[in-house]
Amino acid sequence: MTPQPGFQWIQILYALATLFVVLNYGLLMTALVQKIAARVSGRHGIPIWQNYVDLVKNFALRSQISHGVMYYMGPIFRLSGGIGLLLFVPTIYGLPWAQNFSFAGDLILALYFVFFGTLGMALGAGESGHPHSAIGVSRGLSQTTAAELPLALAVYAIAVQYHTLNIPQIVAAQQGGIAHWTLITNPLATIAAMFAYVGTMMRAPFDVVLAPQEIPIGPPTEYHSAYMALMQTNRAIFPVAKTVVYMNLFFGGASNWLEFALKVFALYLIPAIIGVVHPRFRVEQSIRFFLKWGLPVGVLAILVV
Amino acid sequence: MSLREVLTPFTAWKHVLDAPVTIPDPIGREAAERYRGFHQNDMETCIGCGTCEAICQNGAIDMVPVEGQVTEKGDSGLRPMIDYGRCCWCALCVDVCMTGSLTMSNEYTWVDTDPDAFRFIPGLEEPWKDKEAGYRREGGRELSGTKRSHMGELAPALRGDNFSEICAGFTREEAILEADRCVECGLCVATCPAHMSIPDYIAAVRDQDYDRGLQLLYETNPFSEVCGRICTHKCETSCAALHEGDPIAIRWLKRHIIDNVPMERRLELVGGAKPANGHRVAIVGAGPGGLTAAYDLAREGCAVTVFEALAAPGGMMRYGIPEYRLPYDALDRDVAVIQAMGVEIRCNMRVGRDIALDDLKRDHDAVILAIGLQMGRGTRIPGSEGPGVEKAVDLLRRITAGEDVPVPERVVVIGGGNVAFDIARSMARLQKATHGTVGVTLTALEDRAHFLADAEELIEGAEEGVEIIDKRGPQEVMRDASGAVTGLRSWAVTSIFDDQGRFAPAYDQADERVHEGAMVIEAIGQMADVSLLGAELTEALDWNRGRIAIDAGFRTSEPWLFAVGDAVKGPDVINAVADGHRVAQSVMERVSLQEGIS
Amino acid sequence: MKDIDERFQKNRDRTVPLREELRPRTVTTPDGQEILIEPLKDYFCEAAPKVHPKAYFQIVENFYNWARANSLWILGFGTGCGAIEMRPLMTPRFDAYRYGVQWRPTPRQANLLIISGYLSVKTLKRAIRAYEQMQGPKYVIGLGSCTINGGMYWDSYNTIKRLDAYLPVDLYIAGCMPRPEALLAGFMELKKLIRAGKAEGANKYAENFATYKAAQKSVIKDWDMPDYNW
Amino acid sequence: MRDLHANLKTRHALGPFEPRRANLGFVTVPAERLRGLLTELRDVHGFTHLVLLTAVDWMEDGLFQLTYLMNDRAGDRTLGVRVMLNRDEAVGEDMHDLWPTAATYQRELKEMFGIDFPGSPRVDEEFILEGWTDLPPYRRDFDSLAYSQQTYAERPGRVTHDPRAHMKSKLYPEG
Amino acid sequence: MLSFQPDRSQYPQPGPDGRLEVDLETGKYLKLWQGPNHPGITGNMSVELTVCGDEVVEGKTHVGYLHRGFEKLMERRTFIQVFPIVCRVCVPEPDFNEYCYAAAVEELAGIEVPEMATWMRTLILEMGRFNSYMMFLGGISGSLGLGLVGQWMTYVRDLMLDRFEELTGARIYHMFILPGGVRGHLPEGFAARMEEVLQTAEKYLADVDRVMFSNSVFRLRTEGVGVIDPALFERFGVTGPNARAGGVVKDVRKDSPYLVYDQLDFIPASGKDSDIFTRVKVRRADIDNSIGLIRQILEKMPKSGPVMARLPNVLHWKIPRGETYIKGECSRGEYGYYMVTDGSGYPRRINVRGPSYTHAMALLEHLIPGTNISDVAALMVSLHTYPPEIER
Repeated sequence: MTPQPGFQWIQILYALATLFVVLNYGLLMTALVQKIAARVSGRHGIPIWQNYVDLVKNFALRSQISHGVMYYMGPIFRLSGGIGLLLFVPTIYGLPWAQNFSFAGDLILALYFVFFGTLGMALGAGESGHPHSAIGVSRGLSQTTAAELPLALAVYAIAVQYHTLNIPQIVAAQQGGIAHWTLITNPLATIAAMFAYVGTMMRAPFDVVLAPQEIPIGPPTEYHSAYMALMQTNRAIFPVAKTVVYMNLFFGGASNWLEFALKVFALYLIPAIIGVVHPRFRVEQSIRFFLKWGLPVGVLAILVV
Repeated sequence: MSLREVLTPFTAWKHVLDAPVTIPDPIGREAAERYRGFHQNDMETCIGCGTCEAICQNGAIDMVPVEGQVTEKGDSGLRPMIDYGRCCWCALCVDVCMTGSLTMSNEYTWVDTDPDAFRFIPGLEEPWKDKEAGYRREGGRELSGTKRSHMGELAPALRGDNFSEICAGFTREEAILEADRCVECGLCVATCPAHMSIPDYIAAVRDQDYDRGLQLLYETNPFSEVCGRICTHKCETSCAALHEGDPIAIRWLKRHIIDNVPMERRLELVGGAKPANGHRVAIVGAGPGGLTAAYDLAREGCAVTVFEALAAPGGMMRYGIPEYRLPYDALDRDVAVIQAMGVEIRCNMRVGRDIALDDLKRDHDAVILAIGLQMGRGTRIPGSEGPGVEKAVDLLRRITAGEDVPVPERVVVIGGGNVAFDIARSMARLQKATHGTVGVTLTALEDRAHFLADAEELIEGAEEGVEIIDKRGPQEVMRDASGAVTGLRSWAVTSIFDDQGRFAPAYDQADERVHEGAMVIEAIGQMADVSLLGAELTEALDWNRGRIAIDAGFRTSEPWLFAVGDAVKGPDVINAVADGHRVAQSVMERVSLQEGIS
Repeated sequence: MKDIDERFQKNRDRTVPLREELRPRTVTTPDGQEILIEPLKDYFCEAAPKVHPKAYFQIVENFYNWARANSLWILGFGTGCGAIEMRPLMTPRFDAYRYGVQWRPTPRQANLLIISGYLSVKTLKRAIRAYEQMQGPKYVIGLGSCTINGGMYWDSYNTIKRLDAYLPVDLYIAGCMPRPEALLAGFMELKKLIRAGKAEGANKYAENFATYKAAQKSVIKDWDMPDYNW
Repeated sequence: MRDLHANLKTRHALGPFEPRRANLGFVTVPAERLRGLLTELRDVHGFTHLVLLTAVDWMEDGLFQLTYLMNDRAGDRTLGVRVMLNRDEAVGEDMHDLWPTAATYQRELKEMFGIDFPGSPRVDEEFILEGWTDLPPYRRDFDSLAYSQQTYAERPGRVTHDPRAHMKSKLYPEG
Repeated sequence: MLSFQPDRSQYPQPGPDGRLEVDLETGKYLKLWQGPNHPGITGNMSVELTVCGDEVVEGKTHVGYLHRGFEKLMERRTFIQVFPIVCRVCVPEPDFNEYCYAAAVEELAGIEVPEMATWMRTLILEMGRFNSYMMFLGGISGSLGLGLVGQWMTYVRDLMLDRFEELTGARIYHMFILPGGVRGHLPEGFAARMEEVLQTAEKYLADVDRVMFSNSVFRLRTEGVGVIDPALFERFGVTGPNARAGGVVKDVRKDSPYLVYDQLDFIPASGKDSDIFTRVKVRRADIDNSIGLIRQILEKMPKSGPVMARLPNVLHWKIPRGETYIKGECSRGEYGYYMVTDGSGYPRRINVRGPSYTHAMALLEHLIPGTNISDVAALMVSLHTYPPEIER
């Protein structure tokens, strides 16, 4: 177990550096996964740097309209959810400057941030007044809640397993080879957590929240220009941050940037692999799915521990 | 939900390793061979008939004048301009194009910020102008008929020994079929000397509205019976349908209209003349030019008297054209309509013999000379003076008049024009009737392709047994000791015109032939008999190369005297009719001017 | 083609009655103020957009333009037949994504409105609304003959003839309908225009708003539409 | 088909039978007999499928022709039942209780021809057009091109030339 | 298991005029518009939904966004001029319009079409049907979020479009079937290249079977959803694959053979359950039919012969007074042209009977109430509707 460093001002710079790395990694990786998915259809897909261009473009748009304060706050909440999540989990195990503020947070805080962005978004999108946003929000909240249930149970299971909620300690406990990973030591909890992971990555079959064919495109329907750019930034950071949490909890964390990149990519690819070949569930079908398959596995994981 | 079912969808991921099927550089990818892309137009072949415009259901085509394209007979000088703000690339314009000039390339990329840029004239400078690939219609022109409708004709065996009319004229069904082929472009109108409303009266045939058709005919031509049979139909040479098929049988359609309106109905439709205006006009010669002028002037209310030297009116139409081409009763019907307008025709009144020109001048406000070309020209080759050598016009006149003409068993005709064929085929008929055999040889300077006569004359002449020998230059009429004609000696022609384009035939003297025959008929042209003018007037008038000089209004240098017809202009009936209208107009101008003065 | 009946005169007298909630009315606000609202003017069609200046530094504007050019987000609104040729663009054969062209389901996020052919009056109303919902700089491409001069529906009583009277059009692509390849060529041309700073349709629309509105109103009689129907 | 016609003729006061093909024919029925005929065709003779309902404007005769095209799939027979309505006050009989789809046709006919069908659901609602203020457009006295020219801006600058007139102006302007 | 079935008795009931009394002020209901600008809608139309939670209580189809007044425009055009515009009535399967129009004109004008042309027409129609089904598979999978199938199917359709282009000279609007015949012969080597496309298609379709039809999520979404009671078929004018999916084997190609269908060998696909899944499945089976038919046609058709009958001069073509109805089986059901002529050079009236007219209006409005919002798009797509043929 590594000694816990206390807070130093330099860590803010370090955290910003991590953020920068993660942002770029996120932008490139999501593009790469899109390209891979496009390959299955038989095409090339977007250029790898497309996300950057889109980001600049959206910031460069000249006009924007607002639907009120909460509407304006929506993307900010969303982004702070993503950044918050990232900042309170260690990105690289053992790399001092990539520990962020993990000393200060624990798993509960991380879970809070996962929800924080969603809730903020929900409020903002609700304010936009677009019925599609409203439906998307209600779908999103109910589906995320159902999807997070197995995760909560899994977290409970590993908390019981490792006797801590401190993420660095959980990561530390998994060091020393693949056999120490939660994946091996507690496969049921991992499976339960993966239900939640796949279920919240907004990919088929669990993307009814955004389903363009039904409610184009759900909560962000009314967002545009810089709001959109903020959300795009979040879309690069948040999945990576979330994946980092899962990686830390179940897949032994990462001890260097290469391992980080590979593990996050591999984890991120899982929902993509499933998503490409599946249509989406209706919202009540996905809830039922989580309750029917995810929940028992989570319960079982706790029982096993 | 079996495990199998859960897993099978993932098999799709095997495609992740396949190479993408994306076209690497799709922009400007070559379209299919027959792709209907942007239009091309062969400017030289296009005749500007506007059929593409007519069929375009999008109103996408405008016919516009194009620099470098000249308006001439058979080519309006207009070219299609296509609005790609309208076009739907259905290619009906290509399918219907009369000449096949309009086609489509397989180019399809045209991006522009200016919406007005999408109008263009294909064939000028578009980048795909010469592209080979693209839509071409399969087969020929199929959307409007290419084959001329059938018309009944007397078979050669049935017509060879008599002067019955050869052509039966269209039946209704045939006429409708033929009229249906017309695309109403109107290119023919400019070519017709009288500018008859050809597309309109063809439309009348199609609609079976013969009354309207007849009125249209009489607007521009009182000789529809005649022109419907023997018109030189220059219109058909500029017919748009000519380019990928037979031209519309405009002449026969005209005849079809007149055939289908009975005489009394004609008078009713044409209507009466205007009230008399007190002017008196004398016309010398009852040929097509004179009678047309007479018709117009009579309708305007003038008192018109026509003085005809021969026994019946019609001039060359009666005495020049054989009956098998133009039956006399047909001509009579046309003349009857003219007479019904109040025109007085005094036959057997030769001016200068039976009445003096001065008398006419005295009694009338104006005098029109329409004396035609009554005298045949001679070849002036050795032996052409004397018995046994005849002028074609004289012979034809005598045949019409019912006089006896000598019919030897073998006859040689010199000349390749319609008159030569008329006499050759007339003589052939007489020979057949008299001797049971035909022995007519026709020699001409021109080669077959350039005969001045109509193409069907050659065909029908040959069918009737006339031996047609082209490229022969007459050298001498051979006579035996008694002075009787035995034949014609001729040399082969190597060229007819010299370098400057002047008439100067050159011969290959080695290629000499003798055409046997007891009579030689010269049919190489006619000239006017102007003796009626008298010395004083001949002196006073201006002349132009042996013809009375006239201006555009057919006025001679003497204000009271006008001249029209073959004598001053020629060369055929329809031109005479057109000129007849014009001279009538000039006369009207003059008499109304006089009215103003008095 | 049948000739026009010269006697025909369009009925200009009748007007379409406005839906109740679109009529001007006074409402009393909670704090007791009385205000006059005219829904049609206030939030349907007469709220004039602003003219937005370019970035102050040319180099920044150029950079922005580069980004705008390489990230064309198209509104997935198939207004007419031409929409059928957009689908191949999104799919393997032509794959427009590799050129930075993507489709967005909502006008708020789209920059490029493709009018894929003829516009019936009913769709014109929605197209205008979609266009006005888009954020500038925004671009309009007219596909095919119909947007240029009416195309094959030039004599139809229900389609407009020239799009540029009602919306600022940046580019036209000829064809009926244009092939995907021509569309791609059009996108490339539009990119050039954007990079050159010549695609300022949004500002043009704002500057000439009154003219455009007058033209739109001369055609569209009934401005009634639900808040979120495009 | 002829047997059928003979069978129905007197009871429904049918007009003469007009065959088009072996399995397609048309017949005219007085407006007041329509419902009885259609019901019998549907329920007794197997013409269960209403293929289409549309109108033809015989403006010259002052009539609207309604055509009910009925199909008997088993027998592969199609019968077009024609009803003539007075064009000035055209009112057709609502048939949507026999075929719910008829309501759509009737709505269209009301909008496009101005033929009313009292009792048909939503018959007065706008169907295809929006904010239409002129004559019902499918009527013959509505001129589409004239309306279009009077309503929509057209791109100016197009000029065309008639070849015949152009040649006259170039070659023989005087006559 | 949890029940998501709401209490239907709370929903408003339609009044006698078919109108639903919905009080939006209560906040209980929400108006939701699908379309016209909406990725879940096929083409440019819209469905106005009144929803209560996720459940739709009322659906109204709104059309007219694509209305060009075809039936009016046709009355203004001569018989040949109508030919280019008819195909525009239905974008994804335009050839059917060309065939129906041409056949109607030929029948009224008494024109005999050369045999070769009838074979070519059948070929074109089957190719069009194939393409239309490709669009359908793409649409239905897209509406359920399975974009992959749409990508593949559009690719295969593109390959077929290449064959269309090569044969007819255009990609979408072929304008190939002209009154009197067709515009050209098969290009050299066409059959071989067609075979290549068919084989590629079969390969992709095998993948589609795996990804779509054996996909549990797809089955969950579609089985038992959007069931049309076969008893309603006649009343709602349901034809084609929609009817066949309910066990009523209606197929004009068999019932009333036209062109050369009586010389071809095929069995129309059918099903029993009449739900979305069966409708998709039936169409999937019909694709195999089409592929087989294309092969048969290419094999059996004459190798040469005229393709156009002799037409009168089309610039003033008049057709005697008469009326007729020509129908055929397009990919969506019975497609027909009702044509009346009055002896002039213009049609008196042409009425286009597209299957979508009944499917997307009365039938869809009947089916929508009670479904989930998520299913509306799939339901509509599964009926295979194309708005242009509703409003024309």
